[in-house]
Amino acid sequence: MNAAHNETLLAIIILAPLAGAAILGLFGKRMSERLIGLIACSTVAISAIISFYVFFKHRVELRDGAKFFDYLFTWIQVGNFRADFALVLDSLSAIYILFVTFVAFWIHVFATGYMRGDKGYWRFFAYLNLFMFSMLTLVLADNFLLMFVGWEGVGLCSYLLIGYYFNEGYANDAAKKAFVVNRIGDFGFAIGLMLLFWHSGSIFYFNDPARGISGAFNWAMNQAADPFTASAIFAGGLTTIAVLMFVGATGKSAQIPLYVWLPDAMAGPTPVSALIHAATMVTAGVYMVSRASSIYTKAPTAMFIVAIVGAATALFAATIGLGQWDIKKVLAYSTISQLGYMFLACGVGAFTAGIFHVFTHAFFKALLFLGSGSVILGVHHEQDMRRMGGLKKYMPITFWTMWAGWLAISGIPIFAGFFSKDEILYRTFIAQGIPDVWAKVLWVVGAITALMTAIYMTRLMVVTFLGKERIPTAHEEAHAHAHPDESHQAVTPPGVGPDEHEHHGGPPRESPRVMTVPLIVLAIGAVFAGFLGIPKGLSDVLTGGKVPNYFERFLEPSIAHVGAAPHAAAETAPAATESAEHSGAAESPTKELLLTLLSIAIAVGGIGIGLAWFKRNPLWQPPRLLEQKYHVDEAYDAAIVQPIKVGSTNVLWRIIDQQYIDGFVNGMGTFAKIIGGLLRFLQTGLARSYVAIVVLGALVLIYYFIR
Amino acid sequence: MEKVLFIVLAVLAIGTALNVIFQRNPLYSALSLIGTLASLSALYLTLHAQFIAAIQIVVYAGAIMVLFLFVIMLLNVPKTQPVVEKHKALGFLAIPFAGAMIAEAFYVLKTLADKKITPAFAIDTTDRAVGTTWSVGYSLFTQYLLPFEVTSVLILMAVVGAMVLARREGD
Amino acid sequence: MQPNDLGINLHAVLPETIISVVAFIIMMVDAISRNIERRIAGALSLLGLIGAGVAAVTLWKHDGETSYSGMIITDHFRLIFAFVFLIVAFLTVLISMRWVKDEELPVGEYFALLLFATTGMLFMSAANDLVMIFLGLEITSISTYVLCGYRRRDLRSNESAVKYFILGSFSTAFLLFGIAFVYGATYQAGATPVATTNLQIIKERIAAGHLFSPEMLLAGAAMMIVGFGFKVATAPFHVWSPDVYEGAPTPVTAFLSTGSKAAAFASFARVFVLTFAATPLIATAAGPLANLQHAWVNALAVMSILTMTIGNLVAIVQSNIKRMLAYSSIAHAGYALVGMVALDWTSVAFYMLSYVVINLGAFAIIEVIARRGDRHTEIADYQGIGFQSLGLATALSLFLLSLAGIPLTAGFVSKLLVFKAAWAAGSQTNNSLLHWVVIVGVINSAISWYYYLRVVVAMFFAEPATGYVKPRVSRSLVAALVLAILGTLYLGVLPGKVLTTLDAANPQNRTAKR
Amino acid sequence: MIPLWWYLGLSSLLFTIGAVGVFIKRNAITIFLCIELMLNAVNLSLVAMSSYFGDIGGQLFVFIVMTVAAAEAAVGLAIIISIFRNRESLNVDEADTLRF
Amino acid sequence: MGEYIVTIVTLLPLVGAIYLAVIGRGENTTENDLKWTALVFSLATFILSLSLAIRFVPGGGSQFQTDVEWITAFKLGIRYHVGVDGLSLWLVLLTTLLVPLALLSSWNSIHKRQREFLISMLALETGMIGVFVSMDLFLFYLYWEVMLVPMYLLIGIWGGERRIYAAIKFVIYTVVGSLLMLAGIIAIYYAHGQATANYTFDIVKITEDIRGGALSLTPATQSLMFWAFGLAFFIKVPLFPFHTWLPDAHVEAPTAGSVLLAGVLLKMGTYGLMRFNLPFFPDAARQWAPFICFLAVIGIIYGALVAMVQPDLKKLVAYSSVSHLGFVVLGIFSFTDKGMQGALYQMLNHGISTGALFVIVGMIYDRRHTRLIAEFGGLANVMPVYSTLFLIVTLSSIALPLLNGFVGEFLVLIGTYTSTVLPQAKLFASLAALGMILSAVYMLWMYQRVIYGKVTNPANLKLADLNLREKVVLAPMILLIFVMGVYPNLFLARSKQAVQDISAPYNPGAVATPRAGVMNETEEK
Repeated sequence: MNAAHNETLLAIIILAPLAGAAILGLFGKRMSERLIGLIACSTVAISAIISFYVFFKHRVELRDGAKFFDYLFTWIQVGNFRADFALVLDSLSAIYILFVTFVAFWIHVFATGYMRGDKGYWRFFAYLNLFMFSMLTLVLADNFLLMFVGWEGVGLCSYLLIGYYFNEGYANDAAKKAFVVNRIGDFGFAIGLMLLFWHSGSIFYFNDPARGISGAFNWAMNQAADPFTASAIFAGGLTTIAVLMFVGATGKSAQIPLYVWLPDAMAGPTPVSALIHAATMVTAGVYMVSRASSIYTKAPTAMFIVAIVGAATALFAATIGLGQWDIKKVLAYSTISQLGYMFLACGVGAFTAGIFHVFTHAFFKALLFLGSGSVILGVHHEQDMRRMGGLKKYMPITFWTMWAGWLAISGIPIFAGFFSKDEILYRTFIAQGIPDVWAKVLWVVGAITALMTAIYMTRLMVVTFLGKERIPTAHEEAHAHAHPDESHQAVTPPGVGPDEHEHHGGPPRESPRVMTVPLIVLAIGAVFAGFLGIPKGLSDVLTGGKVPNYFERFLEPSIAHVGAAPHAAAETAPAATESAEHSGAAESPTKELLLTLLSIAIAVGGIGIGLAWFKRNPLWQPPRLLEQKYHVDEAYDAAIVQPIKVGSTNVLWRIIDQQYIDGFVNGMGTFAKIIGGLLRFLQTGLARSYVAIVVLGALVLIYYFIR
Repeated sequence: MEKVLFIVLAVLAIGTALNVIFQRNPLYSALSLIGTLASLSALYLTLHAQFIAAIQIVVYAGAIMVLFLFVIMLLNVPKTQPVVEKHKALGFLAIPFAGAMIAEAFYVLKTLADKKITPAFAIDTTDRAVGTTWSVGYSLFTQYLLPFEVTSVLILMAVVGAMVLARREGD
Repeated sequence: MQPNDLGINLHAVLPETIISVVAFIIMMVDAISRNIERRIAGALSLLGLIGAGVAAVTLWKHDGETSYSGMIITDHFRLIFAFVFLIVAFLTVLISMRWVKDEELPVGEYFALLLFATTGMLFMSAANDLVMIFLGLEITSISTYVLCGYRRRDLRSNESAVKYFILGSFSTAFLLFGIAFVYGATYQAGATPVATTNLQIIKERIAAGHLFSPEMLLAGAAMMIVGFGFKVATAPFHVWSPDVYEGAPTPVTAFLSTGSKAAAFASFARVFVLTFAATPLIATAAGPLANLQHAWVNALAVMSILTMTIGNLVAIVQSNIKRMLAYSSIAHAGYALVGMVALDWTSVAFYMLSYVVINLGAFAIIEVIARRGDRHTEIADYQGIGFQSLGLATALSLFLLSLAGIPLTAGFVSKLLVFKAAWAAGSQTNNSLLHWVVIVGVINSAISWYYYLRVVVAMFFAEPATGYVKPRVSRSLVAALVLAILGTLYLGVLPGKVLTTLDAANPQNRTAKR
Repeated sequence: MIPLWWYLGLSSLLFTIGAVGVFIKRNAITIFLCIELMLNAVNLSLVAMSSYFGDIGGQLFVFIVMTVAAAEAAVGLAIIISIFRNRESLNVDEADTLRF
Repeated sequence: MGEYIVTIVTLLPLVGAIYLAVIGRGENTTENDLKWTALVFSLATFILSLSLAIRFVPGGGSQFQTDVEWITAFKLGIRYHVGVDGLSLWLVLLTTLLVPLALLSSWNSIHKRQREFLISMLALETGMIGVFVSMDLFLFYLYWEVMLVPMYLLIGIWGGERRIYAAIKFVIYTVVGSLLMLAGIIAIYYAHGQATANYTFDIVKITEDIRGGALSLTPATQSLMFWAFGLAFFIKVPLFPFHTWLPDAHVEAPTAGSVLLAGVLLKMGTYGLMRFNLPFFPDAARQWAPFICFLAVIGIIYGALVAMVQPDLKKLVAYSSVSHLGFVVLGIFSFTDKGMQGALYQMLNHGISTGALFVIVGMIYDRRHTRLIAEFGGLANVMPVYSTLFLIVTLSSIALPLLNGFVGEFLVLIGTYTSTVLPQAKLFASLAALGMILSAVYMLWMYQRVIYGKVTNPANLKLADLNLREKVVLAPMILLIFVMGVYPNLFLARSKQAVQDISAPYNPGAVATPRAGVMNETEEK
């Protein structure tokens, strides 16, 4: 069990996309679109194939907690600080690379169609491949610093891809916002990392005797759990580490209060939204928390915070999602909301459930985004749902695949989302380590969110695909599209923009095969992925426990559990104390079943409400507050951005720097000049006055001598 | 007796000296200074410094001061020349400065008051005593030979200098 | 007293004799000939100076000999400074050769006076008796009074002369009174001599505590400081120097600000560092010497602070380059005083040596650019000339930066030496005032960069002023410049040899060894 | 016997008068006269001490001082003549073009 | 005695300068000849200096030493002692690399006094290298001061509108500091001489004697000397609040001057801190560290905030230097090997990244003769290659992992964070980490305003993309940005020993107290 092995293939998983990025970045400009697409997809395909190969090759060992290292070189070594460029494959990272590469591959394929004709085709795929490299590095890293490399790397790619349409001011703003907000999170992450290093003397996850490395998790496992008090947050121990790292997660995974970048990030091309801002990157926070589960489980306060923030975000984003008209914004808030779910799961100790939701979410949310992309392309780059409607007949494949995603996210049984969401709600309900009443409150929040999810997703489907066509004529559209800020921009170069190709022409139509095939594949995933992790209770009831929760079973060795005794895990990292979770007192199949039924009811109810409501009244005006996203952006701007800007300009620069410091410096010069100017008047030019000065000097001097 | 003589001469010297600075006309100042020099010469005699007393009269009063008078007459500053009364403030410094200087001098000198010293001329009254022409002359050509010779350079230089500055243009 | 006891030794005064004789010859030649003398006078002066230099070299091995009844001492102190003066005179002659012709001034007298002044300076450093110091000082002063007023038709020159004369004579009176007091203070009944102006005997008397009146000694020393302080231009006795330097003809200013200052420092050091102070550093016991040393060291330290500060601060606001350099030379007197208060003869000597070389170089260029009648001496006149007269501008920049104390030039090494000496002395004698002197000194150096660079700014950075015509540079001036540049760099890069010589010559070490 | 310090005191008084005279008088020649007065004051000190101590040095010094005074007078008066020729004035206060 | 390679590397540019001053005064010599001559000399210097890096033995102390008597008269004990150790090796290389690049970068942008410009550049190079290789205080001071002159000329003659003000400000600021340092040098020289009876300016010897206890100064004395030295370095760094000369100097200096100013000159300050302040005055350094770190942290945040709102590109980069150098100072005064290695690394990073930034700004300045951000916008449309390279440099500057900036910044932070000597180390590190956020803000905002968006200014429409020369200038920098980010051990291994020597006295027994598990101290490959 959990012996350290080597697996040199891991490097190829990350290096293949890197190579693709390098080739495309350096030479892509002169390549044909076909070649570019081929290179981009094939490198990801290589990663995917190897991921699958490695996974199946080692699945047994992995399930038993084995780890496979791939040491490339020592990156930084100073004194007792060491960071390797080394990869590790354990069950957690194995699952991650599987769905990441898989989903990513299909999104790449989709994108080859979606981006067709774009001037920056090569650039786009270079970024996308670079993103794959970063994401896989993040997942496969065997230490926190390398994870941070991937962490920042995906942030960079996100930045580049959000700002892909660099002629558009809003895209650039969104890109910068994304990067900066992520940096705020990284700030917390970095400090947490340093604190961890300060305590454990290592930033590696696991022991690796071959390299003489001791892991931080091994250290954490041996620590006593922090008490469940607010003061633990500031005590500088494990709880502090966990909270700080969670700050990083809130940035990357768009949680309150740092979620604001994600909706804006929809400025990027839709495949990007699908890949980065739905399926993979944004779940990095969840990955990190799960990865550090051995720390979190020792820090109940931090767990509690994670759960609260997760739940709050889930509800909060869901409400906003209800009020959006932009199809991608709806999905964006939906993503935030679902991420909140995942954190809720982590927060209540159900890491596997969280990861499971990541897994299923990757499929259905990628599907939904790609579907929306297909729609947007179909209606010629229109994202406002008010100008859609009745698209079902024009884009049947898109509709039906999205239909699968819709049901999945709403939590209709059989569909993937059902299993994961249900599991989370159940785990929340029976959560330990936090006050029971809080567990119930969280559950209620989760349930309400589930209801709202079903409602707004139904709204999306209804408004977009059903009902009357509201697609404006070309004339109207042109009018509606005339951005006020564009009118005065006299100089418009032959630029690159989203509106360049296939603009404003003809009725909506179905997307080409290269785009619909990925939709279908992902739809299949959205439907069936959930069967990998049928909750135990459900399984017990339906199949008599014959179908095990593959997912949980597989992930188990990589996840630590609340209350695991330090000594139990003394030898290894997150030990597979299988019994811990299941031996919980509150757990009973009946209750689980009951809750499952309840959640089904919620899902069905939500869909019902949505259908009833929006079929009749698709253009229902949502509350202004929701439409305006609670004015959070404005509040941030007024409370943070503007004060800093104004303060820096008017106080720091103009007053402190120029007036005080420079004023002092120049003042010294002026002072010297003034003194010099005064002293020169001793020199009256009058010989007699000089005599007087000499006499005075002599008198003083003589006095000093004879006194 | 000696003290009376000293006091008389001292008062004379101080009086004429003050007159030097109180006179507006440089001519009278110069004449007044001659009086001071003469008083000093007499004082030198009381100190048995006959040679110095003599050249005080001959060289100083006789030659140097005459040169002064000569120049004063030569330049013949018109009396009517308006006196520019700038910087009068300096005049007011005179009293405090003079007071301070005198105070300092007497602070130093009063330490000598209790030092009883018998003048050498009261003991040694030979014609080779200090102050006689012999003694001065002897020293001048023995111990003070070099300074004496160097004064020739000084004088030569002064002659050249005075000539350069004072001669008329075009010479 | 028998003649052979008198220590008559013509060899000992050979340099002085040569120079004064040459001066005399020049005047004779001047009187006799009307045409050729113009070139000959300069050449003769140079020859005489070289001859004096050779004579001084021949004296080198007679270290420590006194002659003329103790009036003259032939130690290395004297000779080192003699070389400094000879260098000053040599360079001054070189830079004046063309100038004096262009200005249509009496040539023979000019060089004669220059040489007489040099004679006086030589006597000042050679003097072992206050009489000789006084005499040397007067010879130097009176001849420089004349030189200041040499351009007779120029009001500024007149004014310069009259101011210098009044203040110079006035301060000489103080010096004289000081000498009288010191003379009186050394009275020791029954001793031979009874009272003295001989420095060595004075020192012995003070050290032994056999004093008629310590108060008189102190007062006398104070008044002597007034006199010397005037000559070296230390605050508050510096007041004359800006006016005089500005008004005097430029080569004379050069001579004044270097030669006469160095000579005054020679005597100053001879009297105070070697006579009024214990060797090596301080008399530990209380006593007249300790009191005196304590008093003058502290007084000079304060004066040095004042001097540096006033010099540098006022230099900042000057617009006339000569006047600016006048203040700069005041400041440099302050730095040299730092070496004095550290009782470090070597550093003072080195300071003077490098200072005269640099300053003469700077003034040489100023003279060229000033043209006839010193008309272009405003800094504004230097606008943009940098690239038109690249050589002159670069050389001037070098000299100015060296004055500011940039490494690799003499200015830096000399500053380093004086500061180092003062720091060491401060530590050894537990006198934190000396540390403050160093700190003020370095701050002042920083200030000085500002005004030195102003000239560089004007020359290189500003737009050229119209109407600048490249001046013609005579060969003798080029020679002077080359010598000055070489000297500046040599003393800055390889000061080792000179320093070794100076250190070996240091009379303090000598007495300490004995 | 007259104490030595009487002489010295007188000398100091004269010196002071001379010194004060230098900076209150405006006429160049008078200033010069005051300087001569100062030199004479010093001479008195030297002679007095020389005579009292029985050391000829002081008087020799006076001899030298007189020579110097003579030389100074020659040059000084020449300077004064020289400036007078240009300015037609002996007032030193007017010679203040060089200042600050 | 020993080798002369260091001397040759130091003086070769000077030889070039003299050669340039002498040759080809005739009309046959074109400006191109002069430029090529200068370039060849600087490249030769670079190639020679590469041999230093290649032959450098990582574990050793000062290497390639030349130690001959210079001015020993008067017991001065001044020696010509040069050598290269882990501290100076990379800084020397940085210098020799940046000079040819700077020359190339201003190939066509100097329109007057080409010859003098080249002479100044080469002379400056000698000065800069000299500062780093000097192992004698006197020699160090000498180079330190002399180097001012060419820089002064560079700003003053070839600078912008307010060049005179900037040049004088630069010099006076520096000189105030350096003269105080001179006082410090004299003081330590004297103190050392008194304590050991060996009057010497030799840095190595003094360092050894202090470390060995032969010379121990009282804390009060140390404090005074610490500040005497420190002020010079803090001004040069520049540490807040001594920084105001920097924006002016940067803005007014020509591109090549800015590159060297930011790339090398600022490093002299931090180098001096590591070379002198820490080894010489351990007690004072410990005592003042919190205060200095406080200033450093203020500088990090303050510099970033002020940089954010600058309308002028060069000013922005200048203030960003204040911020970046704050990290370096913080790292140094963390007293940990990590912090110092990070600081050293950050020096190199800053030299390359900021040097590249100035080159980049210079490129559009050459085209548009303005540096105002508002004048630009949408350059990505017309200058794609430029935009890409600019992006890489920007990212390097905001410390993106796998680019050079990250390694240095992170090491500084973790070094500071884990410092056991510095009080409130965690607080300092945490505050400093804010700089990470802010740097992203101002750099990306600037990048966005210049590069992204539509071309709003017609003047920008016909801008040509980079030509071959410009690409050649940026290529080595970009390459280094990657290499240093991916494989820092190449550099760290060589500076390790030097840094340990400095940090060890502050952390007695630090190696022996690993907190968990086994620390791996094996030599990296």
